[in-house]
Amino acid sequence: MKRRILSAAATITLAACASVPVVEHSKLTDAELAGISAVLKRDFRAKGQAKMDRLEQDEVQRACNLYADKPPAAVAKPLEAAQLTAIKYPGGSMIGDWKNGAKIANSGRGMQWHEKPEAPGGGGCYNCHELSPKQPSHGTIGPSLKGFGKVRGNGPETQKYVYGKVYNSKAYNLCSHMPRFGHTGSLTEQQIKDVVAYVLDPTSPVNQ
Amino acid sequence: MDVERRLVLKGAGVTGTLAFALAAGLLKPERVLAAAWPKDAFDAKSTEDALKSLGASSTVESRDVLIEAPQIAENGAVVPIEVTSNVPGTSSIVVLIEKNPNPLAGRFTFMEGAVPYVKLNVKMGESSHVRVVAEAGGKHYVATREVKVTIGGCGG
Amino acid sequence: MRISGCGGALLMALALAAAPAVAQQSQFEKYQKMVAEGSPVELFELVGEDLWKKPQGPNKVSLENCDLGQGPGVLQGAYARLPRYFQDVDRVMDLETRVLHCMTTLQGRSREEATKRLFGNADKPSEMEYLSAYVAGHSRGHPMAPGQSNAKEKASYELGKKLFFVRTGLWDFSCASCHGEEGKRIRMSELPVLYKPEAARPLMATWPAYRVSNSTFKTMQWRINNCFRQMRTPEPVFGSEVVNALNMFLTVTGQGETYRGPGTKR
Amino acid sequence: MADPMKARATLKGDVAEIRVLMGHPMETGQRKGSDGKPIARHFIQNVTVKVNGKTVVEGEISQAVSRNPVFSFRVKGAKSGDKVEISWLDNKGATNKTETAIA
Repeated sequence: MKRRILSAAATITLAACASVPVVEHSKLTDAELAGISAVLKRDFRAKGQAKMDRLEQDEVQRACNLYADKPPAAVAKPLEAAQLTAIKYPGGSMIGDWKNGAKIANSGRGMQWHEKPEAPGGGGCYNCHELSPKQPSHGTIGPSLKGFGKVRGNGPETQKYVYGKVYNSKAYNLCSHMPRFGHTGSLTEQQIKDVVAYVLDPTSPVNQ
Repeated sequence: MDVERRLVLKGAGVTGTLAFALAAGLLKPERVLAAAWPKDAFDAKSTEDALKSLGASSTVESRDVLIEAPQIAENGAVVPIEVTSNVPGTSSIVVLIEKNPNPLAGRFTFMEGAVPYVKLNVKMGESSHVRVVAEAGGKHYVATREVKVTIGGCGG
Repeated sequence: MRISGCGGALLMALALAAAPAVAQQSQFEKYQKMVAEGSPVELFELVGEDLWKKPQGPNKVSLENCDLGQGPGVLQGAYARLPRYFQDVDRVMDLETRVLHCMTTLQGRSREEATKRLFGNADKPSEMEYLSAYVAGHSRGHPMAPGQSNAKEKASYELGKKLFFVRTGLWDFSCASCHGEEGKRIRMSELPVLYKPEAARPLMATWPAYRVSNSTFKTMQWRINNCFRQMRTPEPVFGSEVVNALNMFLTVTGQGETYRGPGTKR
Repeated sequence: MADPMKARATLKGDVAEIRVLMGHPMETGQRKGSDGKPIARHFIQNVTVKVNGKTVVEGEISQAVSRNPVFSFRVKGAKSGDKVEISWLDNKGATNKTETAIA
């Protein structure tokens, strides 16, 4: 039946399948990226805490856009190293309060134009990651982190790794989907420590 | 059926009449509605109390009461439920959401050829059993079904 | 479920490939099907009709002579052929952009007044939302066929395609960050891979839509705006080239599907 | 604008399927407004379906019914052209009704 409708409307739709080009995530040239940046700046307006500076492409976004999220190592490595150097680690233990970390992991709030800047933001961890087995409503964009601390332990190196990953995921994988929560000021030092605790603390439900 | 309710809702002109009566202060809305709507049953905090209030405290399970509902509902704001009673002589169907603060969601009375069937959307605060009670010949037949509720979305 | 054309064959292949996810998937499918069957979406078309025919603005005229691309006053199939190029403004417009244009030109309303409240809520849906429901309803049964012949239509598609993949905003997201890989979810919400026809077809054939999580009617301009909010960018201007280009890209990707909206979404 | 309402009735064999849509907020009383104050409970309590003037279904419902309620009912022995009339009454005393013919 559908075919009949299609053929009747063939003059307008052409062949429905053939006319839809296969879409690939293509690399951009400098000029193309500059053009898109200009269009974005023209067509967006600051609203609430979401100011226009958020459209400025930093070197990380730029490299990912130019290379379709797959920059060659020669491009990615130095940029990752620079991101890593810029991470500000807290002194001493990086394990905060996992109970507060659980709240941050569950909250998808923060940094949006309709929200008050002073309202505490979340990390939205569950949007993408599985963590506690008690929270079945979790996304799958990122890897499962269930039992992460049980497998990896919670020594100083692991603490530093998890803290760094939450602070700036791009230091480890330049075009990671994960936001740079510390680098962008989206989570505070204490909040990141609490998330680290949620992932690593042996008493956290993530590790039960 | 109670007579007062029939009077209140009878005839095409009733809306006008009722509106006039309300406007003229002849009737207090609460009084009209109390008569038309089993308040005690709807205010009940448990399924048992709600059913007791409706005179249906003793029920028997029945395969002839059918509940069609999704096992998992993505959003508790709208949970579609379709209910049919194949118990002969069914005169009314009651729908209860056990975990809701007031479990009774509705009672439907069928007459003049109406099939004991209703489809509606209900709100569910959390995963819960949905219980349906059909009344036929003064007896009450029950079926239950579990619906899990998840809440999606990001951005808080 | 309707399976047809090449999209359908692909869908089936995908369903087989994604076997482990099928149990969960089918449960949501049942929910979505039952919700769609019991949707109050028609109420929005009903109110939209009143608003379409209501004289408004300094010119005290209705929108009944609005030209949505098929000639003044022609509603049948108009939505299914949007976005498209409009010679009178020398640019590509989608449904809402064009309706806004008619409000300012035909009715003589200021853009400021007409855009004061574009996105409503459950307590008070917006005029634009009601109107979108009414107009889109007249395309049921028409195949989705956005404009693609004019140079500006082609440019709009190309821009939309690039925008779909561009990382931007405070959190470095692109549309593809969430809608770029098969079988992914945010929380329990399954994410359609929107640059692939098999995912875009059923979706674009059912927007605009009654959205259960908002308990009200939502439009494509809103849908794109709301994605950018969650991407932590500034706000895209209503009816701007960026939003139209993304809508064009998605609609072309989903073209050929018979329009069966306004739909109902989770 | 008054709350919209719409009904449709179609015959399948000798059973009429009646579908009705009602614009109504169905406030639970638990929701808070933008001012932080709870929004008062406001919901339809009674739904009446008539065919050719005779009441066939009486529904008593609570705030647990979803916003913008949609119901389906079935009536046996109905004929094409029969008049269907559906009305509601809410807890604030407001009413609305709509009519359709069985198609």
